[in-house]
Amino acid sequence: MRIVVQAEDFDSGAEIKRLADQSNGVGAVNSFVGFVRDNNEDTHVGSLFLEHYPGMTEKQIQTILTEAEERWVVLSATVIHRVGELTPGEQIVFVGVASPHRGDAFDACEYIIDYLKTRATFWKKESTPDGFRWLETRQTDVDSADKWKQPEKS
Amino acid sequence: MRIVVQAEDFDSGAEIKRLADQSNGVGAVNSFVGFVRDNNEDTHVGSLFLEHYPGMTEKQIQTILTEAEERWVVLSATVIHRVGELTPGEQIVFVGVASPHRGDAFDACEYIIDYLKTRATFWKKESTPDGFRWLETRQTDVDSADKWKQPEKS
Amino acid sequence: MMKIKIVLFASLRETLDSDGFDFEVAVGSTVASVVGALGAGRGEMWARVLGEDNVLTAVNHTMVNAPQVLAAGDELAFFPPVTGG
Amino acid sequence: MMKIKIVLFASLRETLDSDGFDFEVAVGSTVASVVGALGAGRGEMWARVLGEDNVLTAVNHTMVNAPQVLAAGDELAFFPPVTGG
Repeated sequence: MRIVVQAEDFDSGAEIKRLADQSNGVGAVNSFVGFVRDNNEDTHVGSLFLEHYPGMTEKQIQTILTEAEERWVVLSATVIHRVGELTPGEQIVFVGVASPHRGDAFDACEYIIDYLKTRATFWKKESTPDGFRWLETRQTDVDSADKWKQPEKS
Repeated sequence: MRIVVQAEDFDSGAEIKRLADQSNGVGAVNSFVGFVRDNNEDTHVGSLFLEHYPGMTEKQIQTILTEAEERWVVLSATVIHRVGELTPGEQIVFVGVASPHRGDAFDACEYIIDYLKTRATFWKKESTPDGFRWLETRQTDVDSADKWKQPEKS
Repeated sequence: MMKIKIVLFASLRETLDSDGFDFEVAVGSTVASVVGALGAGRGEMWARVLGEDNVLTAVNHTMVNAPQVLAAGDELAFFPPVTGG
Repeated sequence: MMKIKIVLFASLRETLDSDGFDFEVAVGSTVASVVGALGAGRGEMWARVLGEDNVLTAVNHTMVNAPQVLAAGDELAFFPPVTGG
């Protein structure tokens, strides 16, 4: 389990290979990379500023990864999240999961990014032509995370 | 749309960045990388030999990518598949999809690899302690592709 | 009395112009009572901002609710809903 | 008569020890009739291997079934179920 919060960019290809090298029997790595878009809600975005809560953020990501490991066959998992000022086109976040077979890798990776969006203490501020604005939680992100809720066993 | 069949290895990180650079408005890239496992059905695998049907393979992959583009918001998509002899731990296949939002990128990427497994003309032969054996289609791969079948509109 | 640490993030940090400070509270204080004390001691703006419905609270890096009882040395964080990824 | 091209892949190529050849067939031949002619002309092994249930056929890079009618110059491929990715 590799969790990194840093200002620097990352090399997704090296991270994918690292995930495969962590363990024997890796057949599949699914990864998600988030990029800064040049527009949001029809407004041009000049740059994005990302803040986090050091210590708590890493702990929450660890909890999310542990949940994913309990639910799917995960041989290794990595989350890298950048903070500080980023411009459109730059990489923001890497989530990668290595599994023997691809179904587990896809599901675990999507689970991790869905919960990272709603539970990890990061905050985004956008620079737009009208000045800075702090982003608000998207309802679509809440809905995405909710789809993983398992029905109670009766 | 980028479709490559080659003997050489590939750089997943460069492919992910290329997908993001293809188009404005990319917020998410989901990618799948398949690796040669060192065992299969409890047998040690020394190496894997991959053969394809030049011309037909690329055409089938193009059809699968077009289907994915019709079903989800896909800003760019890449498939790279290696052929020839590969050893355990090596990368076999890269599938990447860039979208404005992550849900489409995840679904389209999984759709592409699921159908690539059952419809693209590649064949694998394994070298094991008992000699070479051609692999047979896995029922789990057939089932994975079948999950994308849409119910007929009534 | 006991000392706890208050920390603030993102829009709360900017609006209240503070990233945190040590704060003396009564033994047995809850998150709710600390919010009350901050409003009483630091003014109307603090009472209003920390009283907003969507403000989240964590103690020692774990999310908590208003009735949570605090101990000496605790780090009490206030922040808006998260928007990472 | 007309000339078509036969191509073979993977286990079929190995078992039949051929990756393909030009082949003369009657005008109006179907995939099924070509399989018959290959068995008649090249022996029992060809009839048996190409007659197996899971053998797939493509004409000019498009998957087809046994009744498909062929034209001069067509490339007719025989191969086992695919196992890539």
